[in-house]
Amino acid sequence: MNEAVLKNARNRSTQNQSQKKTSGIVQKKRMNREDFVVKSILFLCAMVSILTTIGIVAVLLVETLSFFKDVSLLAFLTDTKWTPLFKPEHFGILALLSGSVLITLGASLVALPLGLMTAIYLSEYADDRVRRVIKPILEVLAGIPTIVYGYFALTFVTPLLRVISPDMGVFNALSASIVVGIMILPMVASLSEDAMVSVPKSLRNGAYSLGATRLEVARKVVVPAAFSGIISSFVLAISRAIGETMIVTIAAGATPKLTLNPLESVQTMTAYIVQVSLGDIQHGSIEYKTIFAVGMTLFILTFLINLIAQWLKRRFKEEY
Amino acid sequence: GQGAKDAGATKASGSIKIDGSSTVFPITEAVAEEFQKANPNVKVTVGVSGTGGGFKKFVAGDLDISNASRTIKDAEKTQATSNKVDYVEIPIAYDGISIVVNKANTWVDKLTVAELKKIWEPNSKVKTWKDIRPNWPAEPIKLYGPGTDSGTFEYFTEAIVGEAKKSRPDYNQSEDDNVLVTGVKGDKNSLGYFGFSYYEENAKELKLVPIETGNGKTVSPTMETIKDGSYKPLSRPLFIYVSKTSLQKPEVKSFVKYYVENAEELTKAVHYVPLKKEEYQAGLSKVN
Amino acid sequence: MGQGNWRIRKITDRFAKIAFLCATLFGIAFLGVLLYRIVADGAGWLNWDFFTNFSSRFPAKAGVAAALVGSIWIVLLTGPIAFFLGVGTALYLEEYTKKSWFTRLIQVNIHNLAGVPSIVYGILGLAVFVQGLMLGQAVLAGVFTMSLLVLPIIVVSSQEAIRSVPQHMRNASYALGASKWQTISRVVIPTALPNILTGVILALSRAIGETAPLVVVGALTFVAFVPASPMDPFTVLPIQIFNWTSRPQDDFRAIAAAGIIVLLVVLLTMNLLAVYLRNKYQKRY
Amino acid sequence: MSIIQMKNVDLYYDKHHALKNITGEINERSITALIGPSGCGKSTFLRTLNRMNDMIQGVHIEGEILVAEQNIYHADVNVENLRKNIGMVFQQPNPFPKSIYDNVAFGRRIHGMRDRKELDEVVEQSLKAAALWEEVKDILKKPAYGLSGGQQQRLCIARALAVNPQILLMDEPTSALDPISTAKIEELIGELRKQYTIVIVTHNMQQAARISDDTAFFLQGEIIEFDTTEKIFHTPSDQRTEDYIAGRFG
Amino acid sequence: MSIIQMKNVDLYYDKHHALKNITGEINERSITALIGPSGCGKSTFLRTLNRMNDMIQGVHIEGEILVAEQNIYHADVNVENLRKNIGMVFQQPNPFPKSIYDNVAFGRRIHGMRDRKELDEVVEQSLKAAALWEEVKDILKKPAYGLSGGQQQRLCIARALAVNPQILLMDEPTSALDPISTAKIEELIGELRKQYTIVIVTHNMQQAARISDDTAFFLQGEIIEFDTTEKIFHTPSDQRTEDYIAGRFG
Ligand SMILES: Nc1ncnc2c1ncn2[C@@H]1O[C@H](COP(=O)(O)OP(=O)(O)OP(=O)(O)O)[C@@H](O)[C@H]1O
Ligand SMILES: Nc1ncnc2c1ncn2[C@@H]1O[C@H](COP(=O)(O)OP(=O)(O)OP(=O)(O)O)[C@@H](O)[C@H]1O
Ligand SMILES: [Mg+2]
Ligand SMILES: [Mg+2]
Ligand SMILES: O=P([O-])([O-])[O-]
Repeated sequence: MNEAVLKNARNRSTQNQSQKKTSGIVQKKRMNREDFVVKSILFLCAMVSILTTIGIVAVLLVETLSFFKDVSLLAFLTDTKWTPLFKPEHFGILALLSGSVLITLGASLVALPLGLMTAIYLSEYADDRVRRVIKPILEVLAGIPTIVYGYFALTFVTPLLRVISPDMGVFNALSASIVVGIMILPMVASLSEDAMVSVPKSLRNGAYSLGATRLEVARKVVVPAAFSGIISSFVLAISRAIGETMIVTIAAGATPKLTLNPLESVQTMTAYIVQVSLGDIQHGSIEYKTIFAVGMTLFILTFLINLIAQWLKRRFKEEY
Repeated sequence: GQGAKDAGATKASGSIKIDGSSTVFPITEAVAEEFQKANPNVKVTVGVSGTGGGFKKFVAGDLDISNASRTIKDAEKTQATSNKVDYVEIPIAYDGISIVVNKANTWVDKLTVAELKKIWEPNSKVKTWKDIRPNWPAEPIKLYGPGTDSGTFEYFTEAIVGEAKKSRPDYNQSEDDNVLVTGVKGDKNSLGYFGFSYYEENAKELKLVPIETGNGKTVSPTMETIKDGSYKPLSRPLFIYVSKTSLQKPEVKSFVKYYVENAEELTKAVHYVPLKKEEYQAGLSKVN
Repeated sequence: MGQGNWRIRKITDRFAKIAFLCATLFGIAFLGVLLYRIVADGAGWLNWDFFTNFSSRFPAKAGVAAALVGSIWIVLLTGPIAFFLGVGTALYLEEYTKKSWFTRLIQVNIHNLAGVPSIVYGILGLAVFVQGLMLGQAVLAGVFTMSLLVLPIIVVSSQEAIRSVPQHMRNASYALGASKWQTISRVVIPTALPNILTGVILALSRAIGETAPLVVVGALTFVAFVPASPMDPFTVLPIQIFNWTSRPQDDFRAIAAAGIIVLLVVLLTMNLLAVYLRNKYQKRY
Repeated sequence: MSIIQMKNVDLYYDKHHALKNITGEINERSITALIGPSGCGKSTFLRTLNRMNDMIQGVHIEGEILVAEQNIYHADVNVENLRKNIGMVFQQPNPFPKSIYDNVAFGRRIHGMRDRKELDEVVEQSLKAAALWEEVKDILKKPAYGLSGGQQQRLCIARALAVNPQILLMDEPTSALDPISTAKIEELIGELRKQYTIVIVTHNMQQAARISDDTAFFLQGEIIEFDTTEKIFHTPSDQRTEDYIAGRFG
Repeated sequence: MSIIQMKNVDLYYDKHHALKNITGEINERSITALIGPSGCGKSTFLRTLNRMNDMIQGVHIEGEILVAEQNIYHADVNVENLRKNIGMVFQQPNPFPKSIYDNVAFGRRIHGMRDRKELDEVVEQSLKAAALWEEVKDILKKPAYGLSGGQQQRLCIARALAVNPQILLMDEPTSALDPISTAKIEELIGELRKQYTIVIVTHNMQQAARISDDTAFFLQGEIIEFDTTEKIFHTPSDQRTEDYIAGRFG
């Protein structure tokens, strides 16, 4: 072994000496073009999302402002009816807002706990082989066209629910929100699971060796350490729920209504936007402009949700 | 027959862009399918971005043909003019609006236009069946109807309530007629309206409500009553709008001709109601 | 710490395990029922003609040729573009910037984009790609629109993935004289890849199922030819499926189910690669 | 009197046979040192004693390990209770991403202690026992990750001590510590010996010789020799043991 | 002849003053040991020499460090090249989640070596130099995470050696190693001294005494004494140095 090392060392010394003439230890920085190019490219990537936002905000803002030339902001915020396509016209965003809140809340109540529990099961309890199979299976749920979910809600879930509560409507927010919840479930489950798996094993070992049960390890070590990732998954999932249209349109109907009763038919802001943009309405008319006002409201809503999420992350983040 | 009459200009090539109404789509699709078969070198494409979305592209000059479940609006006309898009409007079929109730509904035999108006007008007092006719049960009435931006809604309100888009808002709306069918089927106290073809397909599970028109006659929607105009006032015409510039292209011209010539047969095939022969003739003359 | 405490903790643990398992099985059971219904409705309609035929007014003659190829085009092009943009953005945010108001702004922005309804992307895509860049109603316009739509999912999941790469791994690389980009490309990305891929799977799953934005951008419903290049007009499976389900005839709903089966097969095939790579690179450390 | 008995223990990582027919006894209130070259299975063996190997996929164990006469691999053993009573300190410091205080209080909290005063008391005692109190008493609420490597390791020792284990498993607990801290920990271990049973993996022959009562010498998954430290270090019966010890510097 | 010169180096972690007015010289082709109690700043100091502290947010450095007469904190220093020439082995093994082979080949690959044969050669030489070749030569394609702690640390040493550094910084490189591996590494360090400059943090006084030419004693961020190892260990000028050395066992 010594000889090998020596030989190796000797090789190196000759190499070093020849190297020394050309390059010292401390070299002038070469024009570090690579890092500059990379950084620029990545910056451009990031700019795409900025530009997209600017584009979206610009589109929304211009049309929204022109919308508010015709409709008073006060009426928009306080009227309880939303009938822009009716005579008499009402522009009370609350009726759509309550639909969005109802569906999103319901879907979150289904998806966040179930998704987190699934993630915990997969990352903390399940055998690796089981995990590798179940995770992609669950992810199929994210790829099923929403129209399928919609009909499933209408023709399977609703009748099931009506067995329990016979006088609920054929169109109701409950059925829609359950199914939206299922649709976003894999987003929560998969992304949270990833965050949990990334928590170093040594942390788990530390807790197990103190006599913690699996549940305690999951709750007190893994979940807090993976908090940032979990919140991100929640936000993505909630965003998707807010943005969902087809399921809601099919299973909850398209009836804007100021109600928080999940057994009634509602319409969400996004469903309304799709309805109008793919309908009979003449583009450029006041009725058409409503979709931008609604879109703007939605944008502000998701913005608020994101601010809360950011705050939560900063407040509870644990770095390892 | 499956409608594949001789398509004439088999040598035609090029592309034909069509977009617009979802209601008209099945007819245009049927025509396009047959025309395409006979003219493999012509690429016919049909989109479904709604009558409004279709017109938006049409008046900008992006389309050859726009499917429409209503006539073009003034503002759209203005845009067309400013973009130098000249067009012809060709009616191609009728869509009947059928009023239906649940199969288990034993009391409704017919409804008058006035009763329908009473049910559907804004601020309607009708909450139970009894509010319509005193001898009907005091069960709450559940209303189903199409979404507020559909042509059906606009036409129905105009015909029944008297002014387009005037309607009570508190009914179960859905964009999708199949969903309405499911709704009416699932609710004993339901009453709904939607496209005639959706009733036809589900006739066994729904109960059709005949309408008593002004002069005391009662009519149900059928191919015949819609076609001859006796199912008043609930049948509406469907159109295609063809750009005149596009009509100069031989493939578009032969397509439109083919469309009008075969509309009667193909309309029936997709469960819409064809126009009268002379109406098609009138359409054809606009093309030539 | 008497026996009582132990028993409660044990029972809680047991119960939790069962609850977690049930939660997992719930999703799977749901999927099972859903798939069963789809397959029961649609399997009978699957035959070779279904793959080679175009849209038709006769259920028996209707097929998915154009829609299938359109969907494949969309997914194959959206995948790489969204991956590149998404991972690039995530890297920029996580590795190349200090926390500042500007990065926080970008951050909130991206999260926000996730909540923008897809149809709004369609409206944007119509204005920017179809009309602005004059792409017309082509596959490429759809691809760009979809890429923007799924971007937030990839960015957010990639950011989390990159963040969970332990610092000591980066240190090891820097200490060997690796440049920043070398460290990122050879240590950070491979280590984060499994989690990035989860984002990609979810993003593409979304891309393959979307209808509304594509319709606005100009995807068609009746196309009787196969799009041969990204500049051709196109349709996609969900649009075809949507159209079929909205027909009055029952048979169309059955072939819609057959269409859904095809779509799911495309989705699974596409996920399979990502899942394979994910499993290959996934290591617990 | 022996508190732990190993009877023909074999352990496999999938196919890799990492522990081979381990048999022997560990005495109560004594310090047992495990020595041997890197990769010989010391850590693996240590983990069998509190069933931490359960966590590793593909591990398969044969044979019996009795702790206080009970086979800890029996189906109805309360593993959490076992681990509470058999504390462990790892080769690499692994504090939780929490504050220093929460790290030390962690074990007690999960075992049901809620009272703030009691917890304060436990935290202080444990940190003192781990020779860390003076350095951190003013920054108890700061994250543990701000500490140096050695401080982190002492924090982990404090965390293990906080739950009052009866047996303490230590996997090279002082390898990251400076002499002064090492001295303190060794002193502490000496104190603990009076009530506790300690099993310690060490690469430091002097340390083994200095603090342990018994020593087991591992080689390639086998126990070559297991006897009093006196015997192992002065009159080993196996040539390989002698060779290993002779090559000592540590 | 000195190759590294520190001139009034101060380092802050945000407000925490971790290195205070460090001044001194490190001789070429010699071994310099850094000793001192846990948390005194040894690792921090070591990291200033190859600018690894650049990676930590909130670090602020004052003063100058000259390597081969050049201030390495000058704005136009090529940091990557600096780090290539100043290798580093960390306190805790930190292999990449790659195969053993890819771990060792990593550095060479990023510096442009593509030829498979050459790489094979480098990998083998480096693993041999780090006394790991025999154990892993048949499992080069296996992930590095399957190795034991000690094996992982030797792998990290092999990885550092593979890029032919001129200066080698080692942060307690043998703290996770058994005596046999430690002996091999020390032997290797002895060999390397002939051509290379080595700076090594160690908690092991014997090790410092045995292998180093010079020794710096750190206490609370300051260098208390920096002199030949001979002098430090036998006739220290500062009382604190004497106290620390006297309390030795390690
Ligand atoms: N999780 C694991 N999976 C597979 N093999 C493992 C695992 N952990 C350890 N091994 C193998 O088992 C053997 C014993 O490892 P162990 O960690 O017990 O050694 P050790 O004696 O503690 O070494 P060191 O002194 O270096 O810590 C080694 O060959 C190692 O590669
Ligand atoms: N990243 C950091 N952020 C803030 N403070 C730090 C950081 N790293 C180290 N410190 C602090 O700086 C001081 C010196 O730490 P350093 O790691 O250099 O000690 P050390 O001498 O190497 O100790 P040990 O022998 O335990 O490894 C300690 O008080 C430590 O808490
Ligand atoms: Mg070990
Ligand atoms: Mg240190
Ligand atoms: O799609 P429509 O415009 O016919 O409702």
